Amino acid sequence: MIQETEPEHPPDSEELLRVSGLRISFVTRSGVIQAIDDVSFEIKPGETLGLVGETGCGKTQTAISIMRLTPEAGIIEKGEIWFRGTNLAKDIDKEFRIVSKKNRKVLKRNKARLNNLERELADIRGNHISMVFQEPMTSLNPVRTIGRQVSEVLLTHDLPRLSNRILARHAVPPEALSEVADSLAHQRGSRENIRELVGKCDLPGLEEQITSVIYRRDISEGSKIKRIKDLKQQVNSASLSFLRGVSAQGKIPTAYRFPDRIPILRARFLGILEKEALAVSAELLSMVGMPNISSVLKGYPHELSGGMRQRVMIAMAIAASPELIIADEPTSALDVTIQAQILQLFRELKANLNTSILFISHDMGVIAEICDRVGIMYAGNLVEIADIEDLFSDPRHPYTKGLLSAIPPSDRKVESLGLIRGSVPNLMNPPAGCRFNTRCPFVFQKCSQMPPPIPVKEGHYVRCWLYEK
Amino acid sequence: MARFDQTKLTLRILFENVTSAAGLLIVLGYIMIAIIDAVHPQLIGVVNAFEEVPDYTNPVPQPPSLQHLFGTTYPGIDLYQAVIAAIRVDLWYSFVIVLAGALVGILVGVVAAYYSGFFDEILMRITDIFLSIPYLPFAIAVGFVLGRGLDELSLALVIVWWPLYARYARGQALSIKENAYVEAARASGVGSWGIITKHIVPNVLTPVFVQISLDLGTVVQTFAALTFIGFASANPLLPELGKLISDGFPYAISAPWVVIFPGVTILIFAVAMNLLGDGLRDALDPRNRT
Amino acid sequence: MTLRVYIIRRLLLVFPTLIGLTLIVFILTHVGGYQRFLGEYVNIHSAIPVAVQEQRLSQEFHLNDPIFVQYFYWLSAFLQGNWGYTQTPIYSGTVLGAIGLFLPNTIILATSASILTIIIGIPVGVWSAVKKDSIVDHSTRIFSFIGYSMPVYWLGLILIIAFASPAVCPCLNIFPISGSVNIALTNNLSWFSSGISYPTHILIIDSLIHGRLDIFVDAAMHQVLPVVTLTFSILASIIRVMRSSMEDTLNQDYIRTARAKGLREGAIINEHARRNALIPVITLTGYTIAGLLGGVVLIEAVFNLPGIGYWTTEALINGDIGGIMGGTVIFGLAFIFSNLVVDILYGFFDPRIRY
Amino acid sequence: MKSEVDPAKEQRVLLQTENLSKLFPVKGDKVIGGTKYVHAVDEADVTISENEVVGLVGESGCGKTTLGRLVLRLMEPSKGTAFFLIPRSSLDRYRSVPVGSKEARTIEKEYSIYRFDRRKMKEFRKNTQIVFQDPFSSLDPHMTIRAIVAEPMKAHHYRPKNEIDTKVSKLLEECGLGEQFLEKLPHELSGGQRQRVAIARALAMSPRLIVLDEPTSALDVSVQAQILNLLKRFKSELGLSFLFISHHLAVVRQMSDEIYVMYAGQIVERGETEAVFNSPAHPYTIALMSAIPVPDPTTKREKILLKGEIPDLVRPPGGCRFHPRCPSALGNCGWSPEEVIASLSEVLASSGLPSVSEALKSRDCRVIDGQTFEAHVGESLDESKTESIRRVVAEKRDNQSHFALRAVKEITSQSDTTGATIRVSLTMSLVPKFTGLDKRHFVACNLFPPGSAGRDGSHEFGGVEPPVRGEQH
Repeated sequence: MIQETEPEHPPDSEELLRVSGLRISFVTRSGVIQAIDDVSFEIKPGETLGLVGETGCGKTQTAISIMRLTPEAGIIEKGEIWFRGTNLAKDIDKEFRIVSKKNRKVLKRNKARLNNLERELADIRGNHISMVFQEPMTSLNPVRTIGRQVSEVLLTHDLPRLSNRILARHAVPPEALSEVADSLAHQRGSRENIRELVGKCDLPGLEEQITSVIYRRDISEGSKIKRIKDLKQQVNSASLSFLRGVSAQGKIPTAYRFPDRIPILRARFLGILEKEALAVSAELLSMVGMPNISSVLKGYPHELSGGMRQRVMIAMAIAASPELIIADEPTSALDVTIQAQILQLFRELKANLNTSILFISHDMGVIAEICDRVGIMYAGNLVEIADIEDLFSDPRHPYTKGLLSAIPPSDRKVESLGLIRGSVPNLMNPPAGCRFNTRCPFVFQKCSQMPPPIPVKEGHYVRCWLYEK
Repeated sequence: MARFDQTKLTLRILFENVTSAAGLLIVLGYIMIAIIDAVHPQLIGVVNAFEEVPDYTNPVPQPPSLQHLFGTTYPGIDLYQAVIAAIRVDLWYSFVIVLAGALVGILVGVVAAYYSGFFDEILMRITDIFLSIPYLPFAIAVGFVLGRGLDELSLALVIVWWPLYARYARGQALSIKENAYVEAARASGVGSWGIITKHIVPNVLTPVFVQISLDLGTVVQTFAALTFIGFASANPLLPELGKLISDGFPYAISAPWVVIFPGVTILIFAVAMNLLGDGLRDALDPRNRT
Repeated sequence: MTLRVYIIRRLLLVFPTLIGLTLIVFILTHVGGYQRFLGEYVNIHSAIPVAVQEQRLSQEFHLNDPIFVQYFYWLSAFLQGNWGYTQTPIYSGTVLGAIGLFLPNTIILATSASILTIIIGIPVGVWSAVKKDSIVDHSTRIFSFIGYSMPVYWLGLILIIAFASPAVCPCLNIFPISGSVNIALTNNLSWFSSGISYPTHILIIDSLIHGRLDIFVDAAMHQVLPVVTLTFSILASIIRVMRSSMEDTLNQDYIRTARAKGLREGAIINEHARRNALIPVITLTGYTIAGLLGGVVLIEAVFNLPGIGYWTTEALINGDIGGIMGGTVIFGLAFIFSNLVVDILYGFFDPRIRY
Repeated sequence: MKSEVDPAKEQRVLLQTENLSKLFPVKGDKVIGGTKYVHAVDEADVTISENEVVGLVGESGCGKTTLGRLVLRLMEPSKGTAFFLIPRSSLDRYRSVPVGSKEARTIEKEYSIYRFDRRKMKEFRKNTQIVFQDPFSSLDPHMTIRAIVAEPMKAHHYRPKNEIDTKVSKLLEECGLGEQFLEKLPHELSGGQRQRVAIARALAMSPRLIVLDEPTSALDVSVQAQILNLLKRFKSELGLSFLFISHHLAVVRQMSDEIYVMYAGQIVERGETEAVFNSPAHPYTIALMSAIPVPDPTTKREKILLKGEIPDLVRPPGGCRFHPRCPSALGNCGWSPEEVIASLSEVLASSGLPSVSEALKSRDCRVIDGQTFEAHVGESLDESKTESIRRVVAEKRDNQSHFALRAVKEITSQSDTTGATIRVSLTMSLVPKFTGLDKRHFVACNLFPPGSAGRDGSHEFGGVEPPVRGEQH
């Protein structure tokens, strides 16, 4: 965690994301809610950071502000969001300003400023940072097929990849394929040795496709081999040049923009890519453990259970293989056994894709199972952040302690649960200084000022005067 | 006192929005005029608020002048007085129509929603049938059978209108019925009647009220429209906006004012009513109350 | 539930409604009482004494039987196409004959107006929702408010004044303001008499059939003002609904998801929002159609076009029960079937309905 | 004979449900009729004694909420009944006589909450109450807190009237809400405060039984702790009984003396809380417990991941409803021929017998009865081929995704002119019945057939039948 007065500079390389001094307020009819104040943290590549806190502590707002999806009423007043050397909050004017209920104009200006950033964001969203939302029931478009919803991510961000796949299949000699298929039919092993095995028969650009077929969970061994044999695809010359163009330019060549509007021609150009995108979507869905995929692709969200919809959301999130996935309470709406399945899925993804994950949850148990580091949020402040074992073994902040003691243990029966007296303050006029001082058992007069993040251990910071050296 | 705060909040939101505030004021103005018409029309220069005063000496419409603010219409009726007097008639009938329709509708709708099942089915089919005829032709037919006076006409409109409210109230009641507090009331021994009166109706009233305010404009229009196509011929001298327009119809081209003024009067009221209705809807929408 | 089942269910729902419609009309025709009903059929000028006629009629219509039996006979007669008789200045004869003559014009008017409404209303609504609180949005809202509150027949009159009154400006006298064609052109035409053209009764088509371009143009010109008026009267409500539902849709979670996927704003609006936003519009079309049909009555009266509405109004003024009932039935049928179509469309639009 | 005991003195069961079942009709996908039924609750027997907290756990859609509604007669059951304050003797009598017999009906008339007349119903309503999960829809937005809490008293004509107000403020005080809340409207309160109001309302007529339907699921951990402690206090101070419905096992463990585990509308395990938690017997219970995320990163205990999802209760699986997901299903757990066909054809496809697998998939594979099906294969099947099929089945049957094969009893084939007919017969499936593992712990699972030894080996309780109907005979 970084000091409050952070000079503007891109973060050092081993950080993927750095949020510093974030401050967000919501302008409502009855007043200005200071939802988030001075929140700072960073995420390293491959790391999973958890944000825990109770309703209204601002964890979700923090998360979606990283993608600049903050709802209209919300205003980022201050702070920087560095992602791979770009500041996603560069539109925020630096001088410190508190919006008041009066100047509703701020909202409009806020929106206008964001629009200038739109293009940059569109490239980041879903591509480098993707998101899994809490409500699987409402987060999918009810009138679009699952197939289209998943594949549109690829069609927006990954055109070259799609066309390269087709080109590779076009180039490969069929006998080579059957050769591989046979050799695979007999021996089997980890991803690595399958890769090298495929690599030996040098099929450029096909390794990934073949391995993905091998790792399909939804089809039987026999048909897998068959599929590999059938990978060969002939593409007619017209489409070929189109595909080459796409791979070269990374987008639909301008020359083809018009023909894509004509249905018959479309089938030959963009149509191929759309088909391919569907194929990739199928692979993605099998990665997230979706059964009978072919029918799901044609189906609509309301035909799926909550767990399955969440799998679809995850498939969309990993489609463009982003560096960071933001998961906002992805399991809170699910049953325990389904939650276990989804958490398992997240672990697998961590292992296979080694993307960073920002995992939001109110459930300490879930956090403990999946995170490497965890930050505790209270009333818009990040009060403590530490490595997972560290935080659970020796929590420092009074709120963290209270929170942990309030969790009903599942392994034994206790007489009464630990309590935090009082209730969360109204963030329209939060208590001065440490926002926990209204409920804190150890409160003393110094608590009327906001404590800085105080290091108590390597990578363990607490915002509490009790630990001031 | 909490409730009082609620009303205050409602009004505040209503007045934050200029247009709806304007709507409210205009509507109040119309109501004012109607009342004055009823008690002391001379105040606003109306000789007789209950009957038009024809002047057969020169029946041809005269253009607006100082002594005839809006000019005159056939047969030599002072348009200003006629229009002002007509406001009373139209407002009165429209309010009666809407309120009567809403009353019947709420009653039937809520009861049907609460005792769902067979009764509900029947009601839905009936309203289906009523709603399956466009209200204007239907009103024509009913009104024609009942007779072509204004009272018969408004009765016809009530018959045409109540199913809309029944539908609406039913929908609202059904969603309210789903709330846990209704079940909690049952669990604590509150009888059906108690639940309907204490829990469902109060919660239905608000949205229906909004609906009413949105409908009033339409009702005024429809009412005037029907008189325009020849209802209200029972009493040829009754001041009524639609009738005024139809009286002026033959002179429209040579003397535009004879149709413009009555029409504008309707238009303004309808616009104001819609603005007000929209404002109310926003003001009572929980999403805007936080 | 599959789409097919949904459609069949919906079709089945039509029958009770039809029964209801006929029942209402039957009651209306008979509530006036025995005499009034007979009055519709008795021919005073005939040689046969009235009493005899009445007696025959009461046998023919089983007026001495209990009311539900009468309904049964009435219904069977109705289904056999015996809808009674109408006597108005513009037409006297069987109700069905009148409908055959007047319906086509009304259909032309109504359909062209609704097509116009759709192609204007939906884009405008979407646009003003997307550009919320912009000048565009505000002006659209003002327009829709006024349009929504304007008495349609009055608007017609205003247009007439604007395009005909010398007081305004003679330069505007481009569109004819009354009737369906300039009489001068149609004098002693074999296929045109008393405002009705043959064989299709739709002048615009007949004129082409008989190769009279001048009449075609003239008739088309006559259609302009009525169509504009009618369109205006329903356009407002469509825009209103479209705008608000588009606004709601844009606040849905799945739109946020689409943003999070990095879709361009255009794709979000056209591919994700619009279709969802259309669903409530479709459900509300029923009321719009009602307004449309109501508007037809008034507009035909104002522009005296020989259509169903005009005829019904005439019937009302001349106290002709047959005409009024015929009109009501036709409007009822039109309404029922247009709503049927709408609901089936709905089934196609919203996959959830099939479950 | 118990019947000699004077019923007034002898101890009574507060609430006892007997084979309580609820079917919800859902519109079928036919044009007319074709109504189907959701088996929401199926033959549930629940016993609640005075001053006891009974926990009811299960995942969403397992019917726990419906059961909660049923025992308060907020809906009528499709089958079975529930007794309120019934003397033991009458209960035993009722169980010993056949259903629908005259005597049974007289007992029902006296004690069954679904037969209560107006007066008795009012009394019952006085004695029972409910607290809902959603603190936002459970309070009428148009009523002040005072009115809300007073409502039950008004409904029961609480006398003396003038004391109602003082009682209201006392109740709120009890629930930790001060005077200043009396005139507030619900939306001015936080979720926790609302739930306190709901509890105060429930306590208003000092009932004997309160159904708590996920009372804390919508609340934050710290608030949940406050509410739970509050409820515990009331239980001990006022001697209340709770039916505590929750999906949150840890919470249930803290609250309840006895728990019932529900799956897909059926109770699969019941018993004294500690017993069940310390040694869960039913595979579902075990999986459910292993699935709870533990707030302790150091303990990385392996989880039992259930495959698939909760079944569609319109067509619930036969036999044990859990068998398709069960990690230790047996052959007799109720595998349907369809299930067996599906996984048989799959395993055969990937092990060199595609023709047979195709035949199984094809339409002319016909199910003869619940236990046999046969398919016609294009090519002839000699004994060795059939043997190899048997071998495949034998080796795949322990792969969890092909447990269905465990139901295969024998595979025969006879060749004919056009090819051969393969005939598979399945083991008789067995609907699990409740078995006693010890005095206060019962499980309905074929791993513990009736009469088998208790798990602790002590035959003392071996096969003890629980003291409830359904499982007798």
